[in-house]
Amino acid sequence: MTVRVQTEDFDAGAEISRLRSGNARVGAVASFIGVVRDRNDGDAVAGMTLEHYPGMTERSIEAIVEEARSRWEIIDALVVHRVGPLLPTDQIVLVVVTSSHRGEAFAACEFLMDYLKTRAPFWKKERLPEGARWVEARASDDAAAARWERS
Amino acid sequence: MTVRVQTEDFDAGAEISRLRSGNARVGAVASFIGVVRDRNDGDAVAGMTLEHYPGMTERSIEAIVEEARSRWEIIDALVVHRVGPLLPTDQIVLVVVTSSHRGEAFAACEFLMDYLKTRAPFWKKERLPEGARWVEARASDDAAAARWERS
Amino acid sequence: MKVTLLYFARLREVFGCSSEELELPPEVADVAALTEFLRARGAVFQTELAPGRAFRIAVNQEMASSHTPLREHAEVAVFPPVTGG
Amino acid sequence: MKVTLLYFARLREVFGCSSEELELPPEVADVAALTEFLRARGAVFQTELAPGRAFRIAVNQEMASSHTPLREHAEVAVFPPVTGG
Repeated sequence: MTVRVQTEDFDAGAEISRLRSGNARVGAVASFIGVVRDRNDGDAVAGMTLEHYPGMTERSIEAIVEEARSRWEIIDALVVHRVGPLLPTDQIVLVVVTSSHRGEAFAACEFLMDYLKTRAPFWKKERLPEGARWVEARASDDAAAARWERS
Repeated sequence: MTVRVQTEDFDAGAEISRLRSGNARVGAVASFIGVVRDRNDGDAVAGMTLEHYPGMTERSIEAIVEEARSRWEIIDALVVHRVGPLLPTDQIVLVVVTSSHRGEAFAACEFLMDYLKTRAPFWKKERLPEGARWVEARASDDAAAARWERS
Repeated sequence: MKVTLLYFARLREVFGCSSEELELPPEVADVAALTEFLRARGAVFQTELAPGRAFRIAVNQEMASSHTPLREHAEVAVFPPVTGG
Repeated sequence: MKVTLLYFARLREVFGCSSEELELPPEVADVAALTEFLRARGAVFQTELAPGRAFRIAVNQEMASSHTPLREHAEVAVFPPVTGG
Protein backbone atom coordinates (compact mmCIF):
# COMPACT_ATOMS: atom_id res chain seq x y z
CA MET A 1 0.00 0.00 0.00
CA THR A 2 1.65 3.23 -1.13
CA VAL A 3 0.48 6.84 -0.71
CA ARG A 4 2.42 9.74 -2.22
CA VAL A 5 1.69 13.47 -2.37
CA GLN A 6 4.04 15.22 -4.77
CA THR A 7 4.43 18.19 -7.10
CA GLU A 8 6.00 16.09 -9.90
CA ASP A 9 3.96 14.37 -12.60
CA PHE A 10 3.63 10.57 -12.54
CA ASP A 11 3.89 7.85 -15.20
CA ALA A 12 0.58 6.01 -14.83
CA GLY A 13 1.63 3.06 -17.01
CA ALA A 14 4.83 2.50 -15.05
CA GLU A 15 3.00 2.80 -11.72
CA ILE A 16 0.34 0.28 -12.80
CA SER A 17 2.99 -2.19 -14.03
CA ARG A 18 4.99 -1.85 -10.84
CA LEU A 19 1.97 -2.38 -8.55
CA ARG A 20 1.04 -5.74 -10.08
CA SER A 21 4.50 -6.98 -11.06
CA GLY A 22 5.56 -10.35 -9.77
CA ASN A 23 2.23 -11.27 -8.19
CA ALA A 24 0.46 -13.99 -10.16
CA ARG A 25 -2.58 -13.84 -7.84
CA VAL A 26 -3.53 -10.50 -9.44
CA GLY A 27 -6.35 -10.98 -11.94
CA ALA A 28 -7.78 -7.47 -11.95
CA VAL A 29 -6.21 -4.01 -12.01
CA ALA A 30 -8.60 -1.07 -11.73
CA SER A 31 -7.15 2.41 -12.15
CA PHE A 32 -8.35 5.95 -12.20
CA ILE A 33 -6.60 9.10 -13.37
CA GLY A 34 -8.04 12.51 -12.56
CA VAL A 35 -7.12 15.21 -15.07
CA VAL A 36 -7.37 19.03 -15.07
CA ARG A 37 -10.19 20.14 -17.39
CA ASP A 38 -10.24 23.45 -19.23
CA ARG A 39 -13.80 24.16 -18.07
CA ASN A 40 -15.61 23.88 -14.73
CA ASP A 41 -19.21 24.89 -14.02
CA GLY A 42 -19.32 26.64 -17.39
CA ASP A 43 -16.21 28.77 -16.87
CA ALA A 44 -12.98 28.55 -18.85
CA VAL A 45 -10.18 27.40 -16.54
CA ALA A 46 -6.63 28.48 -17.37
CA GLY A 47 -5.11 26.38 -14.60
CA MET A 48 -5.31 25.57 -10.92
CA THR A 49 -3.25 25.28 -7.79
CA LEU A 50 -3.75 22.44 -5.32
CA GLU A 51 -2.91 23.03 -1.68
CA HIS A 52 -2.68 20.31 0.97
CA TYR A 53 -1.97 19.87 4.68
CA PRO A 54 1.41 18.14 4.78
CA GLY A 55 1.27 15.27 7.23
CA MET A 56 -2.48 15.13 7.74
CA THR A 57 -3.17 14.64 4.02
CA GLU A 58 -0.89 11.61 3.77
CA ARG A 59 -2.19 10.16 7.05
CA SER A 60 -5.82 10.57 6.07
CA ILE A 61 -5.25 8.87 2.70
CA GLU A 62 -3.42 6.02 4.40
CA ALA A 63 -6.40 5.59 6.73
CA ILE A 64 -8.75 5.51 3.73
CA VAL A 65 -6.61 2.89 2.01
CA GLU A 66 -6.66 0.79 5.18
CA GLU A 67 -10.43 1.06 5.29
CA ALA A 68 -10.65 -0.06 1.64
CA ARG A 69 -8.44 -3.02 2.53
CA SER A 70 -10.76 -3.99 5.37
CA ARG A 71 -13.84 -3.82 3.15
CA TRP A 72 -12.64 -5.57 -0.01
CA GLU A 73 -10.28 -8.41 -0.85
CA ILE A 74 -7.62 -6.26 -2.42
CA ILE A 75 -4.02 -7.28 -3.00
CA ASP A 76 -2.37 -3.87 -3.24
CA ALA A 77 -3.28 -0.21 -3.74
CA LEU A 78 -1.48 2.94 -4.82
CA VAL A 79 -2.54 6.57 -4.46
CA VAL A 80 -0.47 9.37 -6.00
CA HIS A 81 -1.85 12.91 -5.64
CA ARG A 82 -0.19 16.00 -7.05
CA VAL A 83 -0.15 19.45 -5.42
CA GLY A 84 1.03 22.85 -6.64
CA PRO A 85 0.28 24.61 -9.94
CA LEU A 86 -1.38 22.51 -12.67
CA LEU A 87 -2.58 23.21 -16.22
CA PRO A 88 -5.46 21.75 -18.27
CA THR A 89 -4.71 18.15 -19.39
CA ASP A 90 -2.23 17.74 -16.49
CA GLN A 91 -2.70 14.62 -14.38
CA ILE A 92 -3.89 15.33 -10.80
CA VAL A 93 -4.42 11.98 -9.12
CA LEU A 94 -3.81 8.29 -9.76
CA VAL A 95 -5.51 5.45 -7.87
CA VAL A 96 -4.64 1.85 -8.73
CA VAL A 97 -6.09 -1.22 -6.99
CA THR A 98 -5.12 -4.84 -7.64
CA SER A 99 -7.26 -7.81 -6.68
CA SER A 100 -7.96 -11.37 -7.75
CA HIS A 101 -11.40 -10.34 -9.03
CA ARG A 102 -12.65 -7.32 -10.92
CA GLY A 103 -15.65 -6.46 -8.72
CA GLU A 104 -13.44 -5.88 -5.67
CA ALA A 105 -10.87 -3.87 -7.66
CA PHE A 106 -13.51 -1.58 -9.17
CA ALA A 107 -15.35 -1.02 -5.88
CA ALA A 108 -12.20 -0.22 -3.90
CA CYS A 109 -10.87 2.10 -6.62
CA GLU A 110 -14.11 4.08 -6.82
CA PHE A 111 -14.41 4.17 -3.03
CA LEU A 112 -10.90 5.63 -2.73
CA MET A 113 -11.64 8.30 -5.36
CA ASP A 114 -14.92 9.30 -3.70
CA TYR A 115 -13.16 9.68 -0.36
CA LEU A 116 -10.23 11.59 -1.88
CA LYS A 117 -12.72 14.11 -3.26
CA THR A 118 -14.61 14.59 0.02
CA ARG A 119 -12.36 13.77 2.98
CA ALA A 120 -8.68 14.20 2.15
CA PRO A 121 -7.36 17.69 2.93
CA PHE A 122 -6.83 19.16 -0.54
CA TRP A 123 -8.05 22.55 -1.72
CA LYS A 124 -8.30 23.65 -5.30
CA LYS A 125 -7.90 27.22 -6.53
CA GLU A 126 -8.85 27.78 -10.16
CA ARG A 127 -7.44 30.48 -12.41
CA LEU A 128 -10.24 31.94 -14.55
CA PRO A 129 -10.06 34.78 -17.09
CA GLU A 130 -11.58 37.11 -14.46
CA GLY A 131 -9.21 36.04 -11.69
CA ALA A 132 -8.60 33.17 -9.29
CA ARG A 133 -11.26 31.49 -7.14
CA TRP A 134 -11.24 28.77 -4.52
CA VAL A 135 -13.45 25.87 -5.61
CA GLU A 136 -16.45 25.23 -3.33
CA ALA A 137 -17.27 21.71 -2.13
CA ARG A 138 -19.87 19.98 -4.30
CA ALA A 139 -23.05 18.37 -3.04
CA SER A 140 -22.65 15.67 -5.74
CA ASP A 141 -19.27 14.66 -4.30
CA ASP A 142 -20.74 14.35 -0.81
CA ALA A 143 -23.53 12.22 -2.25
CA ALA A 144 -20.98 9.98 -3.99
CA ALA A 145 -19.06 9.47 -0.74
CA ALA A 146 -22.26 8.91 1.27
CA ARG A 147 -22.96 5.77 -0.80
CA TRP A 148 -20.19 4.07 1.14
CA GLU A 149 -21.42 4.91 4.64
CA ARG A 150 -22.20 1.79 6.60
CA SER A 151 -25.69 2.08 8.00
CA MET B 1 -14.20 4.50 -29.92
CA THR B 2 -11.68 1.77 -30.71
CA VAL B 3 -12.03 -2.01 -30.44
CA ARG B 4 -9.11 -4.33 -31.15
CA VAL B 5 -8.75 -8.11 -30.83
CA GLN B 6 -5.12 -9.14 -31.17
CA THR B 7 -2.55 -11.78 -30.19
CA GLU B 8 0.13 -9.17 -29.34
CA ASP B 9 0.52 -7.65 -25.89
CA PHE B 10 -0.48 -4.02 -25.33
CA ASP B 11 1.14 -1.07 -23.53
CA ALA B 12 -1.60 0.06 -21.13
CA GLY B 13 0.13 3.32 -20.21
CA ALA B 14 0.57 4.34 -23.86
CA GLU B 15 -3.02 3.38 -24.71
CA ILE B 16 -4.38 5.42 -21.78
CA SER B 17 -2.27 8.47 -22.72
CA ARG B 18 -3.32 8.25 -26.35
CA LEU B 19 -7.03 7.98 -25.56
CA ARG B 20 -7.14 11.20 -23.56
CA SER B 21 -4.45 13.18 -25.39
CA GLY B 22 -5.41 16.56 -26.76
CA ASN B 23 -8.88 16.65 -25.21
CA ALA B 24 -9.07 19.14 -22.35
CA ARG B 25 -12.68 18.21 -21.61
CA VAL B 26 -11.45 14.89 -20.15
CA GLY B 27 -11.46 15.06 -16.35
CA ALA B 28 -11.69 11.34 -15.59
CA VAL B 29 -9.96 8.27 -17.02
CA ALA B 30 -11.12 4.91 -15.68
CA SER B 31 -9.20 1.83 -16.80
CA PHE B 32 -9.25 -1.85 -16.17
CA ILE B 33 -6.64 -4.49 -17.00
CA GLY B 34 -7.49 -8.18 -16.76
CA VAL B 35 -4.52 -10.41 -16.04
CA VAL B 36 -3.95 -14.19 -16.20
CA ARG B 37 -3.78 -15.62 -12.68
CA ASP B 38 -1.79 -18.69 -11.73
CA ARG B 39 -4.78 -20.20 -9.92
CA ASN B 40 -8.46 -20.59 -10.72
CA ASP B 41 -11.08 -22.35 -8.60
CA GLY B 42 -8.30 -23.78 -6.46
CA ASP B 43 -6.29 -25.29 -9.31
CA ALA B 44 -2.80 -24.27 -10.41
CA VAL B 45 -2.97 -22.80 -13.91
CA ALA B 46 0.12 -23.08 -16.11
CA GLY B 47 -1.40 -20.97 -18.88
CA MET B 48 -4.44 -20.56 -21.09
CA THR B 49 -5.52 -20.13 -24.66
CA LEU B 50 -8.24 -17.69 -25.66
CA GLU B 51 -10.32 -18.42 -28.72
CA HIS B 52 -12.68 -15.95 -30.41
CA TYR B 53 -15.08 -15.72 -33.33
CA PRO B 54 -13.34 -13.38 -35.79
CA GLY B 55 -15.83 -10.81 -37.01
CA MET B 56 -18.61 -11.46 -34.54
CA THR B 57 -16.37 -10.77 -31.54
CA GLU B 58 -15.33 -7.34 -32.81
CA ARG B 59 -18.89 -6.47 -33.86
CA SER B 60 -20.38 -7.50 -30.53
CA ILE B 61 -17.83 -5.43 -28.59
CA GLU B 62 -18.50 -2.44 -30.83
CA ALA B 63 -22.21 -2.82 -30.09
CA ILE B 64 -21.48 -2.95 -26.34
CA VAL B 65 -19.35 0.20 -26.56
CA GLU B 66 -22.16 1.96 -28.44
CA GLU B 67 -24.57 0.94 -25.72
CA ALA B 68 -22.22 2.32 -23.05
CA ARG B 69 -22.06 5.56 -25.02
CA SER B 70 -25.85 5.81 -25.07
CA ARG B 71 -26.12 5.24 -21.31
CA TRP B 72 -23.33 7.45 -19.97
CA GLU B 73 -21.74 10.76 -20.94
CA ILE B 74 -18.47 9.34 -22.08
CA ILE B 75 -15.95 11.09 -24.30
CA ASP B 76 -14.06 8.09 -25.68
CA ALA B 77 -13.55 4.40 -25.00
CA LEU B 78 -10.99 1.77 -25.91
CA VAL B 79 -11.22 -2.02 -25.69
CA VAL B 80 -8.20 -4.21 -26.47
CA HIS B 81 -8.65 -7.96 -26.00
CA ARG B 82 -5.96 -10.54 -26.58
CA VAL B 83 -6.46 -14.04 -28.00
CA GLY B 84 -4.14 -17.02 -28.39
CA PRO B 85 -1.82 -18.59 -25.82
CA LEU B 86 -1.23 -16.63 -22.59
CA LEU B 87 0.78 -17.24 -19.42
CA PRO B 88 0.19 -16.22 -15.79
CA THR B 89 0.79 -12.45 -15.27
CA ASP B 90 0.13 -11.81 -19.01
CA GLN B 91 -2.34 -9.04 -19.75
CA ILE B 92 -5.64 -10.28 -21.29
CA VAL B 93 -7.87 -7.26 -21.69
CA LEU B 94 -7.73 -3.48 -21.40
CA VAL B 95 -10.77 -1.21 -21.12
CA VAL B 96 -10.29 2.57 -20.88
CA VAL B 97 -13.10 5.12 -20.66
CA THR B 98 -12.70 8.90 -20.64
CA SER B 99 -15.36 11.30 -19.41
CA SER B 100 -15.69 14.74 -17.86
CA HIS B 101 -16.72 13.18 -14.55
CA ARG B 102 -15.53 10.15 -12.63
CA GLY B 103 -18.90 8.52 -11.92
CA GLU B 104 -19.66 8.11 -15.63
CA ALA B 105 -16.16 6.85 -16.43
CA PHE B 106 -16.26 4.21 -13.66
CA ALA B 107 -19.77 3.02 -14.50
CA ALA B 108 -19.10 2.67 -18.23
CA CYS B 109 -15.78 0.91 -17.64
CA GLU B 110 -17.28 -1.64 -15.25
CA PHE B 111 -20.30 -2.14 -17.55
CA LEU B 112 -17.99 -2.89 -20.50
CA MET B 113 -15.99 -5.40 -18.46
CA ASP B 114 -19.11 -7.19 -17.19
CA TYR B 115 -20.40 -7.51 -20.73
CA LEU B 116 -17.05 -8.65 -22.10
CA LYS B 117 -17.10 -11.49 -19.56
CA THR B 118 -20.64 -12.62 -20.36
CA ARG B 119 -21.58 -11.64 -23.91
CA ALA B 120 -18.56 -11.25 -26.15
CA PRO B 121 -17.61 -14.49 -27.96
CA PHE B 122 -14.40 -15.51 -26.21
CA TRP B 123 -13.64 -18.95 -24.82
CA LYS B 124 -10.91 -19.76 -22.38
CA LYS B 125 -9.04 -23.06 -22.19
CA GLU B 126 -6.81 -23.49 -19.16
CA ARG B 127 -3.70 -25.63 -18.97
CA LEU B 128 -3.60 -27.43 -15.60
CA PRO B 129 -1.04 -29.94 -14.33
CA GLU B 130 -3.50 -32.77 -15.14
CA GLY B 131 -4.30 -31.48 -18.63
CA ALA B 132 -6.26 -28.76 -20.43
CA ARG B 133 -9.89 -27.84 -19.68
CA TRP B 134 -12.36 -25.41 -21.17
CA VAL B 135 -13.51 -22.92 -18.54
CA GLU B 136 -17.24 -23.06 -17.74
CA ALA B 137 -19.32 -19.89 -17.62
CA ARG B 138 -19.70 -18.51 -14.09
CA ALA B 139 -22.98 -17.70 -12.43
CA SER B 140 -21.26 -14.74 -10.68
CA ASP B 141 -20.37 -13.19 -14.05
CA ASP B 142 -23.96 -13.51 -15.24
CA ALA B 143 -25.09 -11.86 -12.03
CA ALA B 144 -22.62 -9.00 -12.55
CA ALA B 145 -23.90 -8.40 -16.08
CA ALA B 146 -27.55 -8.68 -14.99
CA ARG B 147 -27.08 -5.59 -12.81
CA TRP B 148 -27.07 -3.55 -16.01
CA GLU B 149 -30.30 -4.94 -17.50
CA ARG B 150 -32.89 -2.24 -17.92
CA SER B 151 -36.11 -3.36 -16.33
CA MET C 1 -30.67 -24.03 -48.88
CA LYS C 2 -26.89 -23.82 -48.39
CA VAL C 3 -25.53 -22.65 -45.05
CA THR C 4 -22.08 -22.52 -43.45
CA LEU C 5 -21.75 -24.03 -39.97
CA LEU C 6 -18.99 -22.84 -37.64
CA TYR C 7 -18.08 -24.51 -34.35
CA PHE C 8 -16.01 -22.94 -31.60
CA ALA C 9 -14.08 -23.88 -28.48
CA ARG C 10 -15.11 -27.11 -26.73
CA LEU C 11 -17.75 -27.93 -29.36
CA ARG C 12 -15.19 -27.48 -32.16
CA GLU C 13 -12.99 -30.03 -30.41
CA VAL C 14 -15.78 -32.49 -29.59
CA PHE C 15 -17.23 -32.34 -33.12
CA GLY C 16 -13.72 -32.51 -34.57
CA CYS C 17 -14.69 -29.77 -37.02
CA SER C 18 -14.38 -25.98 -37.16
CA SER C 19 -16.44 -25.34 -40.29
CA GLU C 20 -18.67 -27.21 -42.74
CA GLU C 21 -20.97 -26.40 -45.66
CA LEU C 22 -24.45 -27.93 -45.35
CA GLU C 23 -27.25 -28.34 -47.88
CA LEU C 24 -30.42 -28.17 -45.75
CA PRO C 25 -33.77 -29.69 -46.75
CA PRO C 26 -36.55 -27.10 -47.20
CA GLU C 27 -38.26 -27.93 -43.89
CA VAL C 28 -35.14 -26.87 -41.94
CA ALA C 29 -35.98 -23.17 -42.00
CA ASP C 30 -35.11 -21.92 -38.52
CA VAL C 31 -32.65 -22.47 -35.68
CA ALA C 32 -34.89 -24.96 -33.84
CA ALA C 33 -35.18 -27.12 -36.95
CA LEU C 34 -31.44 -26.90 -37.63
CA THR C 35 -30.66 -28.01 -34.07
CA GLU C 36 -33.00 -30.98 -34.55
CA PHE C 37 -31.34 -31.75 -37.91
CA LEU C 38 -27.88 -31.76 -36.32
CA ARG C 39 -29.04 -33.91 -33.35
CA ALA C 40 -30.35 -36.47 -35.85
CA ARG C 41 -26.74 -37.15 -36.87
CA GLY C 42 -26.47 -38.94 -33.51
CA ALA C 43 -23.24 -39.48 -31.54
CA VAL C 44 -21.64 -36.29 -30.17
CA PHE C 45 -24.12 -34.07 -32.00
CA GLN C 46 -27.00 -35.77 -30.23
CA THR C 47 -25.26 -35.54 -26.84
CA GLU C 48 -23.94 -32.02 -27.02
CA LEU C 49 -27.02 -30.42 -28.57
CA ALA C 50 -29.53 -32.31 -26.39
CA PRO C 51 -32.28 -30.14 -24.85
CA GLY C 52 -31.03 -28.61 -21.60
CA ARG C 53 -27.37 -28.60 -22.65
CA ALA C 54 -25.71 -25.19 -22.58
CA PHE C 55 -24.90 -24.10 -26.12
CA ARG C 56 -25.47 -20.91 -28.08
CA ILE C 57 -26.25 -20.28 -31.74
CA ALA C 58 -25.49 -17.15 -33.75
CA VAL C 59 -26.87 -16.52 -37.25
CA ASN C 60 -24.87 -14.13 -39.41
CA GLN C 61 -22.89 -13.10 -36.33
CA GLU C 62 -25.91 -12.10 -34.26
CA MET C 63 -27.07 -14.15 -31.27
CA ALA C 64 -30.08 -16.22 -32.34
CA SER C 65 -33.08 -17.78 -30.63
CA SER C 66 -34.81 -21.02 -31.65
CA HIS C 67 -37.21 -18.97 -33.79
CA THR C 68 -34.53 -17.16 -35.79
CA PRO C 69 -35.13 -17.97 -39.49
CA LEU C 70 -32.34 -19.27 -41.74
CA ARG C 71 -31.69 -17.80 -45.19
CA GLU C 72 -29.61 -18.96 -48.14
CA HIS C 73 -25.86 -18.63 -47.41
CA ALA C 74 -26.42 -17.96 -43.72
CA GLU C 75 -23.37 -18.23 -41.45
CA VAL C 76 -24.50 -20.26 -38.44
CA ALA C 77 -22.16 -20.58 -35.45
CA VAL C 78 -22.62 -23.09 -32.63
CA PHE C 79 -20.61 -22.57 -29.46
CA PRO C 80 -20.56 -22.98 -25.67
CA PRO C 81 -21.53 -20.10 -23.33
CA VAL C 82 -18.79 -17.49 -23.56
CA THR C 83 -16.03 -17.21 -20.95
CA GLY C 84 -14.12 -14.10 -21.97
CA GLY C 85 -11.86 -11.51 -20.32
CA MET D 1 -1.86 26.38 27.29
CA LYS D 2 0.21 26.88 24.13
CA VAL D 3 -1.21 25.69 20.79
CA THR D 4 -0.18 26.10 17.16
CA LEU D 5 -2.87 27.32 14.77
CA LEU D 6 -2.63 26.48 11.05
CA TYR D 7 -4.83 27.99 8.36
CA PHE D 8 -5.27 26.60 4.86
CA ALA D 9 -6.58 27.60 1.44
CA ARG D 10 -9.17 30.40 1.34
CA LEU D 11 -9.04 30.92 5.13
CA ARG D 12 -5.23 31.23 5.03
CA GLU D 13 -5.65 33.99 2.44
CA VAL D 14 -8.51 35.79 4.20
CA PHE D 15 -6.76 35.67 7.59
CA GLY D 16 -3.48 36.65 5.92
CA CYS D 17 -1.73 34.02 8.01
CA SER D 18 -0.68 30.40 7.56
CA SER D 19 0.49 29.65 11.10
CA GLU D 20 0.54 31.27 14.53
CA GLU D 21 1.40 30.31 18.10
CA LEU D 22 -1.31 31.10 20.64
CA GLU D 23 -1.29 31.17 24.45
CA LEU D 24 -4.85 30.21 25.40
CA PRO D 25 -6.52 31.15 28.72
CA PRO D 26 -7.45 28.11 30.87
CA GLU D 27 -11.18 28.28 30.04
CA VAL D 28 -10.43 27.68 26.32
CA ALA D 29 -10.22 23.92 26.67
CA ASP D 30 -12.03 22.55 23.63
CA VAL D 31 -12.69 23.30 19.96
CA ALA D 32 -15.97 25.13 20.64
CA ALA D 33 -14.25 27.47 23.10
CA LEU D 34 -11.34 28.03 20.73
CA THR D 35 -13.72 28.95 17.91
CA GLU D 36 -15.43 31.45 20.22
CA PHE D 37 -12.02 32.81 21.26
CA LEU D 38 -11.01 33.36 17.62
CA ARG D 39 -14.38 34.96 16.72
CA ALA D 40 -13.87 37.44 19.55
CA ARG D 41 -10.93 38.89 17.58
CA GLY D 42 -13.63 40.39 15.34
CA ALA D 43 -13.16 41.38 11.67
CA VAL D 44 -12.55 38.42 9.30
CA PHE D 45 -12.31 35.95 12.18
CA GLN D 46 -15.80 36.89 13.31
CA THR D 47 -17.19 36.70 9.76
CA GLU D 48 -15.52 33.51 8.58
CA LEU D 49 -16.00 31.50 11.78
CA ALA D 50 -19.59 32.66 12.39
CA PRO D 51 -22.09 29.88 13.25
CA GLY D 52 -23.42 28.34 10.04
CA ARG D 53 -20.29 29.13 7.98
CA ALA D 54 -18.61 26.10 6.40
CA PHE D 55 -15.24 25.52 8.02
CA ARG D 56 -13.52 22.48 9.47
CA ILE D 57 -11.14 22.04 12.39
CA ALA D 58 -8.56 19.31 12.89
CA VAL D 59 -6.69 18.73 16.14
CA ASN D 60 -3.34 16.97 15.87
CA GLN D 61 -4.19 16.07 12.26
CA GLU D 62 -7.46 14.33 13.11
CA MET D 63 -10.83 15.84 12.16
CA ALA D 64 -12.34 17.36 15.30
CA SER D 65 -15.84 18.17 16.56
CA SER D 66 -16.80 21.09 18.78
CA HIS D 67 -16.32 18.83 21.82
CA THR D 68 -12.77 17.77 20.99
CA PRO D 69 -10.55 18.78 23.93
CA LEU D 70 -7.34 20.78 23.44
CA ARG D 71 -4.08 19.76 25.08
CA GLU D 72 -0.76 21.56 25.57
CA HIS D 73 1.13 21.91 22.25
CA ALA D 74 -1.86 20.82 20.17
CA GLU D 75 -1.67 21.47 16.42
CA VAL D 76 -5.03 22.97 15.48
CA ALA D 77 -5.83 23.46 11.80
CA VAL D 78 -8.73 25.56 10.51
CA PHE D 79 -9.72 25.15 6.86
CA PRO D 80 -12.62 25.20 4.36
CA PRO D 81 -14.40 22.00 3.30
CA VAL D 82 -11.98 19.99 1.17
CA THR D 83 -12.11 20.03 -2.65
CA GLY D 84 -9.52 17.46 -3.66
CA GLY D 85 -8.80 15.26 -6.65
